[in-house]
Amino acid sequence: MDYVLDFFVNLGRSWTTWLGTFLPEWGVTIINYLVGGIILVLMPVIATLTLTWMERKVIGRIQNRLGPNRVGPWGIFQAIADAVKMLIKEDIIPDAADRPVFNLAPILIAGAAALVWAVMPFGKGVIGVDLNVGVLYLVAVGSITTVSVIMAGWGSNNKFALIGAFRGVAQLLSYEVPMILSIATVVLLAGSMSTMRIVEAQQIPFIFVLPVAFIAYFLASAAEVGRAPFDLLEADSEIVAGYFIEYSGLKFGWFYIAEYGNLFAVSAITATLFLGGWRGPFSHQAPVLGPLYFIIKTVLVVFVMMWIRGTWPRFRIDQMLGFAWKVLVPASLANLLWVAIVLKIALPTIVQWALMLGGNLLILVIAAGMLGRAAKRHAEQRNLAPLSSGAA
Amino acid sequence: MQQVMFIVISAVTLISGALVVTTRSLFRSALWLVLAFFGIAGLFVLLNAEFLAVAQILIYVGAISILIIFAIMLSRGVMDPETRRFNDQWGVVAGFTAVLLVLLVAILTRVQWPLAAGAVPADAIQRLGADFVGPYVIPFEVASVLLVAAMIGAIIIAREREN
Amino acid sequence: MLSQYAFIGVFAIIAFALPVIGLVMAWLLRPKKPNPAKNATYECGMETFGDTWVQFKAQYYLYALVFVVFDVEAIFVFPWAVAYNKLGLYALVEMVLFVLILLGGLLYAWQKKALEWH
Amino acid sequence: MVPLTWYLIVAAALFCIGTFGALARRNAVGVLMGVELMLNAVNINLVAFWRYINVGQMTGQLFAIFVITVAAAEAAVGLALIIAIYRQRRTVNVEEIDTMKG
Repeated sequence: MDYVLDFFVNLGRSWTTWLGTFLPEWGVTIINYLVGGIILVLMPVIATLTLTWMERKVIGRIQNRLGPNRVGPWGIFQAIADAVKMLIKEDIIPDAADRPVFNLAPILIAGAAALVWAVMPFGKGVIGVDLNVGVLYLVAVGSITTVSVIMAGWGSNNKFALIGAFRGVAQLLSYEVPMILSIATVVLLAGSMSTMRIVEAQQIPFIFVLPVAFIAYFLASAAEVGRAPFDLLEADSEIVAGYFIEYSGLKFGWFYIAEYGNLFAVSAITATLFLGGWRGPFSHQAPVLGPLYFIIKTVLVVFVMMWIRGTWPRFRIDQMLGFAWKVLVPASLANLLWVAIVLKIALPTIVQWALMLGGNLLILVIAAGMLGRAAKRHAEQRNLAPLSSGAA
Repeated sequence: MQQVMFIVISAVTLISGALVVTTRSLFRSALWLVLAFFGIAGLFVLLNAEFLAVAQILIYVGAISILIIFAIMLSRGVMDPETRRFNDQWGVVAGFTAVLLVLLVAILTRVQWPLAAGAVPADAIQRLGADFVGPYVIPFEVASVLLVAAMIGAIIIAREREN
Repeated sequence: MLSQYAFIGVFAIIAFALPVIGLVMAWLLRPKKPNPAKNATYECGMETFGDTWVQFKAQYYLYALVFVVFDVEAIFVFPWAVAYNKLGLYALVEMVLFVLILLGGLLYAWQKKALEWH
Repeated sequence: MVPLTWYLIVAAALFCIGTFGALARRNAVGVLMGVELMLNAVNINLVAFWRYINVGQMTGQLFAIFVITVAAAEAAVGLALIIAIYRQRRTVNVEEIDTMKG
């Protein structure tokens, strides 16, 4: 019974013991690294195979359609059919391309999407490696993505691709700042950068204490992975398909996999930082439930992102960058300072949390009010009818 | 094992460093620069300075190399593959740096360093944070002023004049 | 600690090897029939004219500039946040000062319309 | 464990490579990349000395962080200058940017 309660950790222990019966210690280490690594590396691929199907179904329902339903029951094999197609599709490299750079970009972006999973806490003791600098590692890996976006744009030697890459990088950079600041707020409250300890510090999920940080992180991560309403990178009507326009076949496929892998990863990070990660009812008595809670929370976040995509129109690039710098960054900074102030007031933890929540709500109201004023001013300048009067 | 890792990582760093200064295409040499930054982050890890390794990737790869690539693209026209990479005195400079390297190595291998073995403190990152606001508070605040000053200056310089 | 990073190293090798393996597989499986029209630069069906390396607006550089400042700020904020529980009130005051200076810089950039998209 | 001297030699080599780039490159951005390499070599030295000589105190790492900060500021201003010069003169060749020459 005890074995089942902490199944994953015990399984790992039994596996290591079993390997130890016929392998030297270093051999066990190497095998464990390889097995763990391969499982984690496959996460983006798994995410792509499942999430593309889920996304089509969800968006289909929102738009009053059925979504894929031909390949397999409810179309669940659609993603596999797409994968096969990408694998056997002809690969076109434009003559003008800077070949090594062109070919390297998809490899780097897919590798970076996989690297994130090394520090993801699936459950108590179920983690690739619990780094001291865990969350900062996540941000640092993200910078590989930025470089590969530029490489793709440059390597293609195509105007659209280069413009797309520039826009993409401007977007990635602008939204990385509120992302870093809201992560810093969580680190401040948890007192550690290790992803595992951040989860353990969440006696109540941080979303109830730091809603501003949560919203800032959620929106920033939606922009980082290029989800609607921030999907300007591939605004088909404006710049055709963004920086990966010249890619075809599996090279395009790796961009696609990186995109969905990153979507899944940022949702998992959101679940870890703000929704309590693997914590849930009885998760301490039965740690085997941890990964289950973690996956449920992650898929929930993914679902909300899809919901937003299905219902919101796209931002313009100026609106989008302005939103990051003029709303999210000041709000996150104010939030960081407020949490720091409250933590230095000697009060019971509960009262501190309540104060933080109160301050967060105040920041939220102020930010919303300023946004509303800006929108009104904009509407007056352009002589647009205010939304409330109902132009339609 | 550590020695092997050290040799591999420093070979990567030095080779990509050499390619940075010799590659004709500036964009590619910026990419080699990124690889060199990763190698240096690897050296930091070998030195047990994990926070610095992550900071290295975050700042150099994530920010400075992006700035460099943007500047390369903004000052285009220099991409002409026919242009020379080096200026006229590159031969002299090469000789000078070679002599410098030999001198440095000769000195470095002769000095008796006052080595003090010790374990890396487990709370190294906390100590860093404490030192920032403790004994090093002046450089800490000056860093903030420096960053803002650099930002303001660079904005003024780089802005396009509105006619 | 080093063993943790040994795992990261092994993991990084696997992570970058997987796309390579995939591409090699695709290379074995896919057809290869290039022709000049296919290999031309894609531009909505028209012939490409001019150089790709058209000059870009300095605006992009300004965003990167403000980003660099806040990115560097992060490496100061994170150790401070980790150590914060053990520090006295001075830690708060000093960080408030640090952030306010940066905020001043952001406001300046805002005022100078460095954050506007022209 | 790797001897301290190895790190110092690698740092010295990187510093010399950077110096060569800074002095011999014609393109101003290339010069700047050389300077970045030199600053990184300095950082390797700082951290190596921290690890081998004064591991109890964080001074070496702290200074490395300040060096990174200064490098970021230097890159930001330097590249802004290069962009501005390019806009005025249509060149970033350091041999041609010599208006101050008497």
